[in-house]
Amino acid sequence: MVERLAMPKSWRLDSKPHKFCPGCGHGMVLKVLGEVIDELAIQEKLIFGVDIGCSLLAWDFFDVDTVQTHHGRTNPVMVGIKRARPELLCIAYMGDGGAYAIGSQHLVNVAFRNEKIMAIVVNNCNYGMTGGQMSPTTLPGQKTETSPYGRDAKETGSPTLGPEMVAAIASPGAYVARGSVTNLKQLKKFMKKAVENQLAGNGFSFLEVISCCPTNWRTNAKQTWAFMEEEMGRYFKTGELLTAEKDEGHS
Amino acid sequence: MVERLAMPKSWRLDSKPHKFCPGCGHGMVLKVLGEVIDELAIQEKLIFGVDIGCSLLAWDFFDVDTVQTHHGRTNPVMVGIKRARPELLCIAYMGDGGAYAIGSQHLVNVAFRNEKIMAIVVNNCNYGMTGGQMSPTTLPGQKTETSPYGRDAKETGSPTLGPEMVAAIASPGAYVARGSVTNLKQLKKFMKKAVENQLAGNGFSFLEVISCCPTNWRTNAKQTWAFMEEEMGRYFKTGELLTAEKDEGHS
Amino acid sequence: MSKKTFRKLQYEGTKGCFNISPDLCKGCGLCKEKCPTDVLDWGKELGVYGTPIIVPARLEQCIVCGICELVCPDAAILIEKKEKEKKKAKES
Amino acid sequence: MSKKTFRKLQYEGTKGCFNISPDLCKGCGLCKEKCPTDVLDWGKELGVYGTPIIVPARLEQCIVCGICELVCPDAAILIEKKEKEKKKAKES
Amino acid sequence: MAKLIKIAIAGEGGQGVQSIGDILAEAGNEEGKEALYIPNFGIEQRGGVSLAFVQISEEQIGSPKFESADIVIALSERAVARTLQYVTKDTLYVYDNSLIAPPEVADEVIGLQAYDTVAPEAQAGKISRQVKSAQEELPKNAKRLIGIPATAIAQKELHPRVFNMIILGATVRAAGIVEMQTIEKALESKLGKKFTDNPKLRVLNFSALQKGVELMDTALREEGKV
Amino acid sequence: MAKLIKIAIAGEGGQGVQSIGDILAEAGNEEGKEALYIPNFGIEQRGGVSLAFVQISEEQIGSPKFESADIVIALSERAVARTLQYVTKDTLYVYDNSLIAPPEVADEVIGLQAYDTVAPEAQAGKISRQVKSAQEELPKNAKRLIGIPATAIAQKELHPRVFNMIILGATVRAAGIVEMQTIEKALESKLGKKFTDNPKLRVLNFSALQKGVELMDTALREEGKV
Amino acid sequence: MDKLSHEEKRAFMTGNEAVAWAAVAAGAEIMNGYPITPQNEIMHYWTRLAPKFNKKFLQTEDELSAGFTTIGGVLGGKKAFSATAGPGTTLFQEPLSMAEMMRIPMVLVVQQRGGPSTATVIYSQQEVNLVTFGGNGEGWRIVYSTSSHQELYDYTIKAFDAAWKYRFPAIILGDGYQAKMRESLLMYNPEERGILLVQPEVFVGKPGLPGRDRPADHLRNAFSVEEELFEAAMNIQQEYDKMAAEIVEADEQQIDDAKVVIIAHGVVSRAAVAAMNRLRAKGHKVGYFRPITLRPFPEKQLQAVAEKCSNFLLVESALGQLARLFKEALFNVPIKSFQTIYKPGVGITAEEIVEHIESHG
Amino acid sequence: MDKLSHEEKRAFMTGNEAVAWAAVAAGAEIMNGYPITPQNEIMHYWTRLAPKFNKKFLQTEDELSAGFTTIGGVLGGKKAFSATAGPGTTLFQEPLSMAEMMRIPMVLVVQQRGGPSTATVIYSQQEVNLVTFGGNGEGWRIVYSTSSHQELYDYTIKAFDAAWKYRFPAIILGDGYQAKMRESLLMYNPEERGILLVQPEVFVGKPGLPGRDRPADHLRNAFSVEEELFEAAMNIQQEYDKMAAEIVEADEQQIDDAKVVIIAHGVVSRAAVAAMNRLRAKGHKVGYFRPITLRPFPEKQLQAVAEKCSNFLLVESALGQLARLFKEALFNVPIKSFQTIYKPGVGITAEEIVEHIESHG
Ligand SMILES: Cc1ncc(C[n+]2csc(CCOP(=O)(O)OP(=O)(O)O)c2C)c(N)n1
Ligand SMILES: Cc1ncc(C[n+]2csc(CCOP(=O)(O)OP(=O)(O)O)c2C)c(N)n1
Ligand code: SF4
Ligand code: SF4
Ligand code: SF4
Ligand code: SF4
Ligand code: SF4
Ligand code: SF4
Ligand SMILES: [Mg+2]
Ligand SMILES: [Mg+2]
Repeated sequence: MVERLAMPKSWRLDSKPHKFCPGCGHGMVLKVLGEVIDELAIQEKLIFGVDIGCSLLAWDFFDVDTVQTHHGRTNPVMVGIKRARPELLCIAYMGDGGAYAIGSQHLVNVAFRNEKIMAIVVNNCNYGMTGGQMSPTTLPGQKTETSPYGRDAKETGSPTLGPEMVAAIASPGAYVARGSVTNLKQLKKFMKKAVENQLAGNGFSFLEVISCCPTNWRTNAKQTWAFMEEEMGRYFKTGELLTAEKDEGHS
Repeated sequence: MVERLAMPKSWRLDSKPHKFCPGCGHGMVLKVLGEVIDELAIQEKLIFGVDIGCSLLAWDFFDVDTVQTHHGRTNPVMVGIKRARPELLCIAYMGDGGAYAIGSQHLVNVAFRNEKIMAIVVNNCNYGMTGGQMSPTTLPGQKTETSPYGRDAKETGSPTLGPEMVAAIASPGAYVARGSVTNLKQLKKFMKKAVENQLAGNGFSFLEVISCCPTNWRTNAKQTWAFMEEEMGRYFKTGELLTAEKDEGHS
Repeated sequence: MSKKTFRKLQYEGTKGCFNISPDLCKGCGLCKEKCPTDVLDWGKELGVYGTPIIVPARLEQCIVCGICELVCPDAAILIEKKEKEKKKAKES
Repeated sequence: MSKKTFRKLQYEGTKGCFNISPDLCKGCGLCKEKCPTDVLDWGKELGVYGTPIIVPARLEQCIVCGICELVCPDAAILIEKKEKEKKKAKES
Repeated sequence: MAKLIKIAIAGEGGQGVQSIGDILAEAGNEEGKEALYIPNFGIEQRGGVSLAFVQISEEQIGSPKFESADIVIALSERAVARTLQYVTKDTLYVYDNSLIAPPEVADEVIGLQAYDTVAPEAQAGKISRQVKSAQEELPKNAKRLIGIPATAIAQKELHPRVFNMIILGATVRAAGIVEMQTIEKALESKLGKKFTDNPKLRVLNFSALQKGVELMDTALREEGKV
Repeated sequence: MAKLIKIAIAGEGGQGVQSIGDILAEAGNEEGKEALYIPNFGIEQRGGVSLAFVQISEEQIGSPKFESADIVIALSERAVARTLQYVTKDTLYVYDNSLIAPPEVADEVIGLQAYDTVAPEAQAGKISRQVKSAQEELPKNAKRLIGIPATAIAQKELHPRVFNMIILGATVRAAGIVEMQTIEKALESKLGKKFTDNPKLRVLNFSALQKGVELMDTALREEGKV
Repeated sequence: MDKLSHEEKRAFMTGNEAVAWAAVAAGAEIMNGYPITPQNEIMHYWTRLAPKFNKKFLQTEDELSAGFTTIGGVLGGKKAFSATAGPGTTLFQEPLSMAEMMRIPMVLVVQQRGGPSTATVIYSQQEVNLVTFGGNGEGWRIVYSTSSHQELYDYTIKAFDAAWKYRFPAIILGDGYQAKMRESLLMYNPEERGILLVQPEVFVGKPGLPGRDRPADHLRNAFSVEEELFEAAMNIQQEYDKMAAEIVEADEQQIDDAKVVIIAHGVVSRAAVAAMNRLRAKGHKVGYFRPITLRPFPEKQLQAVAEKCSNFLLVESALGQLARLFKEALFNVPIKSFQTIYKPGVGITAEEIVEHIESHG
Repeated sequence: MDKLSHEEKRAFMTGNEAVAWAAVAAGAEIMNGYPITPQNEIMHYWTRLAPKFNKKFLQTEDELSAGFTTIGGVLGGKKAFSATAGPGTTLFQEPLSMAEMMRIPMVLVVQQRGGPSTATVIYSQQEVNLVTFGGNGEGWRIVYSTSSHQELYDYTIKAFDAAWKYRFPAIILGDGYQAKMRESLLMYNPEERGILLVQPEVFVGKPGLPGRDRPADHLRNAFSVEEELFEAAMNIQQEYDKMAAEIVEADEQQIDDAKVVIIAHGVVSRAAVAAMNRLRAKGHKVGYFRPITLRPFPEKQLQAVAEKCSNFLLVESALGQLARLFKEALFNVPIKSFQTIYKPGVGITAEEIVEHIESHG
């Protein structure tokens, strides 16, 4: 018997195995986040906000104070906490639907206002929680429950490029990047820099993560990796889009 | 006695003099729009949607079918009409608050989906209708009823750059421009191109107009012009940000 | 359908006519500021909001450029160029 | 506070130890696909969802690269490099 | 004096109607009475009639708006039409019998009067009915009709901008519920800074107030009712 | 036969519980009876117990869920614990007395059974209580307890993937409310395409059904109750 | 193909699927919606049916947009609808309030889930307050509460008709159980049954040059002064009341000799009927009453019941939401007894009701 | 300086200004809001007071954000509030429903305007349905309906206290008239009056390492299965009912010998009292009753009135919204007569009430 195996220290054991599906990208993202929490020793001052979407399954994921909010409303709740208690670190964790559809007014205005919080968007190209409907990031031609014949870009538009949008409207001090669970080392680097950006009080930190939803994609492991690397990779380029200009002089 | 004087033919006489304040930029924008309606002969197939904001004062402005909607919701109402009746032309007319604050989820998603409607945002740097509160486009240092000591960019962010944002996320076929009532000839050119873009069915047409609100700015005529030309001009650059790539082969 | 009409005051200058409707002018002054040759000033007559209307106080300076008409948010001004002027304008 | 523990199966190879917890492995197969030397395969034992767990079927090929551990969404795998290996890795 | 006096004041946007109402009520409050002032507001086109409702009472005041006024002050033709509904056989009806005052557009405020365009949602209620002529429309059922040449007097003797101070003075005299001294105090607290900067302003405003009192006095006397 | 028969089926995510319920109800409907099938669903962690409620009746059916079942089918240890609440003294309680079937993860579906992970909000209700051992927990109040070695037989004699067809067969036999023919018809309409592509599949599924009937027959006979 | 087949046919399907078919049968042309459990499959089926029947679908960015694009569709003269639940129903109050004021016949299907807040995605009857009187207004909506797939089908058709005939927004109120369960229903083409579907009309974009051939349509929901609103409101209320008499619906059984009347609505009324039957079989004189329209509420019908028997047992999967409508309807009507079973967010079975009546009389 | 001066002082101001000062007096630390007439001046005054009293303000992108950032402020352990009206109150139902479920003591000021939809920016009592029972839940809120600036001040202070003591969202319900009119009130520092303000508590971000020094706080509003929600809901309802007895408030005058009792709430009750006094002066025996808490509703108090006199005249600037609460409270209580004056969106004067009673008896 063993306690943690490869689990970050900030993971809460009682809620493990976690509630995500087998092979769900959320697990990978949260492992990276857990490691960053451990390495930056921020467990005590972190407030983790989870959206409604599969992210809600993380409501008791960490030994970290966590608030599960409403669909699309995690950004404003975190803004409210951060402004009330600037000494805390606030991370809003949500899906592509919560961030780019129902919560997009909050996302763009958080970016406009350069709120000193961090937002993580787990982009799995669909509405996972509700059973796989089209989302703003669904790829052209991708079949979902509400695009049963494949997404028709003419009728329903092209996939949302979140980081590109945020980068276009963000203020100096903001950090904007896109990582992927297909490159976890890079993802961790971005995640760390994003957290550090908040620690330094520079501005809004935004990180999209290319992730997977094998359940709704109906993919096996091989197809899952392939879809992320090839299909999603074609549309969603990983990398840092904005980094804080001023010196990040934090502890 | 005279009927129209300098009024475009599409202006409805019964509601003139219109309901905007003396010196209000809305009047200039609507004069330009009226001329474009006349010149492109679209009065019969145009549906004009006005937001809640001072734009609502235009609910009976034209001899054009007009729907006054809710604050921020003019884009979706116009999308609904356009999708129901693609042969109609739909213009959503709103303020900076309606477009960039409460209706921003609609704006960005209309852009993502490349809806074949046109949106006009009259940017007067404040919430005119409700008596001059701060808006997303209020300039740094600008005093409003809710930034009585001047907008503090650190606390409340920098002015929203609407066309820049839309251009960053729009799809091919979209038209994006910023005009100003300080350059009415250019504004008319942009307005016409935007309408033509919808006529051609190319994609979303977006036009922001730098405008004035002397009532809430508490400016006299000289100051009004100066604020637009100098203060606003510094932040908001006029010009075309996106034009439809494909040939605009309309009638 | 609409039968509404508005009063019109006409001032004839050398290059054209300056028309203003007191039923429309709200006295904002935007035109006055933009006139390149400082033609405009406040008149005695009151406009629709009970404020003085704009009049071409120095009509002789008017170059019928049409800027005042262009900027008036209430479409209260109409500049009519004289035929000659129009031709000239076209020729140049 | 939490006292929960998980079963661990340990497989000792030449370069290091491969540890897997049947209480955590959900049988997704992501690790299996990513192993660069095709070490992994399905085992007999059942994991937490009643599906076969991953085992290092060809452990001898394992280069303790840690990729399988890295990608496992459930933190079910732990790769322990042997001391020597670690040093070597550092030196290189 | 009645325990409760209800005053409705109406005029054009630029005539300073709200200031009159506000200062009246404030003075009532200053004297320890119950006072309530409420403007009419709505989504409005500029140039609508501006209405102010004031109640001053010895006791708690009921609803902020009322159906019948003890005193109605109408400062423009449209205001006359707009205020007819508040007139009963007990109403003292005061109107400006000189020309309607053109509000001046200028940048520096002399009195409390100014060209006060307000944002649409803060605007006083409009009247949509077409108004013919004030004279025709003057209420026939009022207890007393009193014409005050405030505009004329302001222009001739003082300054157009203190037109509303004349009206205020007249109203105070007619209502008899607050002391002129308290009104002056209220004015002082509103415009104190301006008065210190430009002591002439104080004189101008206070003279206008006084003029209003006198005009009302005369009017009442002429009608042989005081 | 009773006018209304209520069946609760419970098992692990991969055991095809919902398919059993669905086909049962569909067959009931096919025969012109009133039938109602409802899955338990909620925001769920995978691996929760999957529950299906089926009612078949000659008349209109009341509430979609019920408190006491005529037949309970429990296919895993956790399912046993989860279904205790539906057992009364009139309940026929059926459980798998072989090992719990490991659902197989593979890409090609043989029967209706599959490793069917569903999205969280479509997931059957979980059980949060800790379960000890099924044997300990088997209901003591049921009318009859019947163990069927479905898993073992499926693995030994047929194919692990048709485990749920055995269960379906057994249930049909126990409930006696629909004809086996109708079940076969329902299966045919669900899997017709697959059956045409691979006729062996049809044989496999239908054999499993038949096997289930026989197992139940034997079990009932062994208990000397038929 | 843009019409249903002409044959009536018995189908066995989920409630969500039934709604999608019913909308087709009702002549709905457009669905705009945002996913939420437990109504998702309505959208799933609609998107599959859409190309076959020449219908349109738009997945919007949120429920506000779903509501306002649906309004847009209606303004364009199309039968447009949406579907939602829970927090989505909350957000739908904004477009609904505009539809109430502007007399826009939008149709909305609500499959109730647990509340308040996100709560559960499963089931409840906790959205009664919201569908009847949500919004900053006076509840000018039509609300049909259904209890079976057959009714989901029938009342979806009725809702479109009532909406377009009377120009009020109409809501079909189901729940997660009805949404997800499978049972039988008879599907039909209403026109084949002689039901003349009300035809939609265009609000904007009529033929002719506005201002010359016809007045322009200027639609608004904002008023300058109080009196304008007062007039508009009194007018709409009057038309609502007039309509109420024509569309109000209730169901009742075995009232005449009843000693207890069970009150329930929606899916719970099935348990009520079953309980009544079981109790009758045992010799208990039990009756049942059920409002089908929750707005307008069948007041007179209920009052007539109370005259015959006023020992009531009210049963709902909420904390007194139906009870409030019930009490209002029976204002100043003397009642002998009033008992309740309130089970917010969970189902109610016939057994419970039987048990309650047997033990409480 | 972050406290009010210690002296009580008589002030003459608008209702909106009174609310801003009251919030300061109540110890409010944060206001997050979105502009809407007629509550704008609350924000205007607050932004002016904020730097002086070390308070915070955020103008959000919409009312949803105003509500959820306010919730965030509360979770952070601060007394946070917002203010809204009309369509804003509609949107506020989403955050309110979360606050109800998670027991988050957010405070909201609602200055009612005309409805439904955009309607007027002026005045009404048409948001009673929404503030009492809006949201996809069971109305777990506290609603104080005020009738004067003094009450706006007093009940703003009370609302913060009740919210934080009982952990339910609290609403101060005013209207556009109260918002915009100027009248006098006595401002005071509640602590100087011996009122011990309830201190806010931190929900998240307490000291100590979670998982080691203390359990982490895991707050949620979603449940997996029906039974979990049922338990939670019954629990909250129980605590709500317990609280109700402690905070319910009503005002009544001259009931004992009354032949008619006027029922009104909010600003309309002023007209009711004035009418009562005038009628009393003329020898009519008229009384008056007014619920101050609309949620929970003073049922017992009203029933006690009905026992003495049950000829009622109910008066409201809405189409029966108060009446619904009234009827529910008097369920199964026999009433002699019930008359109404409903004036949606317009003010009601004492004269009208007097007239009505004199002509209808
Ligand atoms: C107001 C509201 N509308 C809709 C829903 C239903 N809903 C829950 S999760 C979800 C989508 C989740 O998708 P995403 O945000 O991409 O997260 P994922 O599950 O894919 O990780 C939706 C639509 C809701 N809970 N609330
Ligand atoms: C849901 C909702 N929230 C708030 C308001 C109040 N409101 C009306 S107009 C307006 C702001 C208008 O500003 P903008 O959109 O910039 O238009 P402008 O008046 O400046 O032209 C606001 C906040 C409303 N009507 N509805
Ligand atoms: S549904 Fe998709 S996103 Fe949600 S837990 Fe399962 S795999 Fe992950
Ligand atoms: S308030 Fe400003 S924007 Fe509105 S009408 Fe007046 S000047 Fe124009
Ligand atoms: S036409 Fe040109 S020059 Fe003449 S008055 Fe107008 S602006 Fe001045
Ligand atoms: S711009 Fe027009 S309205 Fe303004 S002063 Fe000139 S003529 Fe009058
Ligand atoms: S450590 Fe590397 S080589 Fe070894 S099993 Fe894991 S992935 Fe394969
Ligand atoms: S990635 Fe983890 S959970 Fe998936 S099969 Fe491998 S060890 Fe098991
Ligand atoms: Mg997603
Ligand atoms: Mg603006």
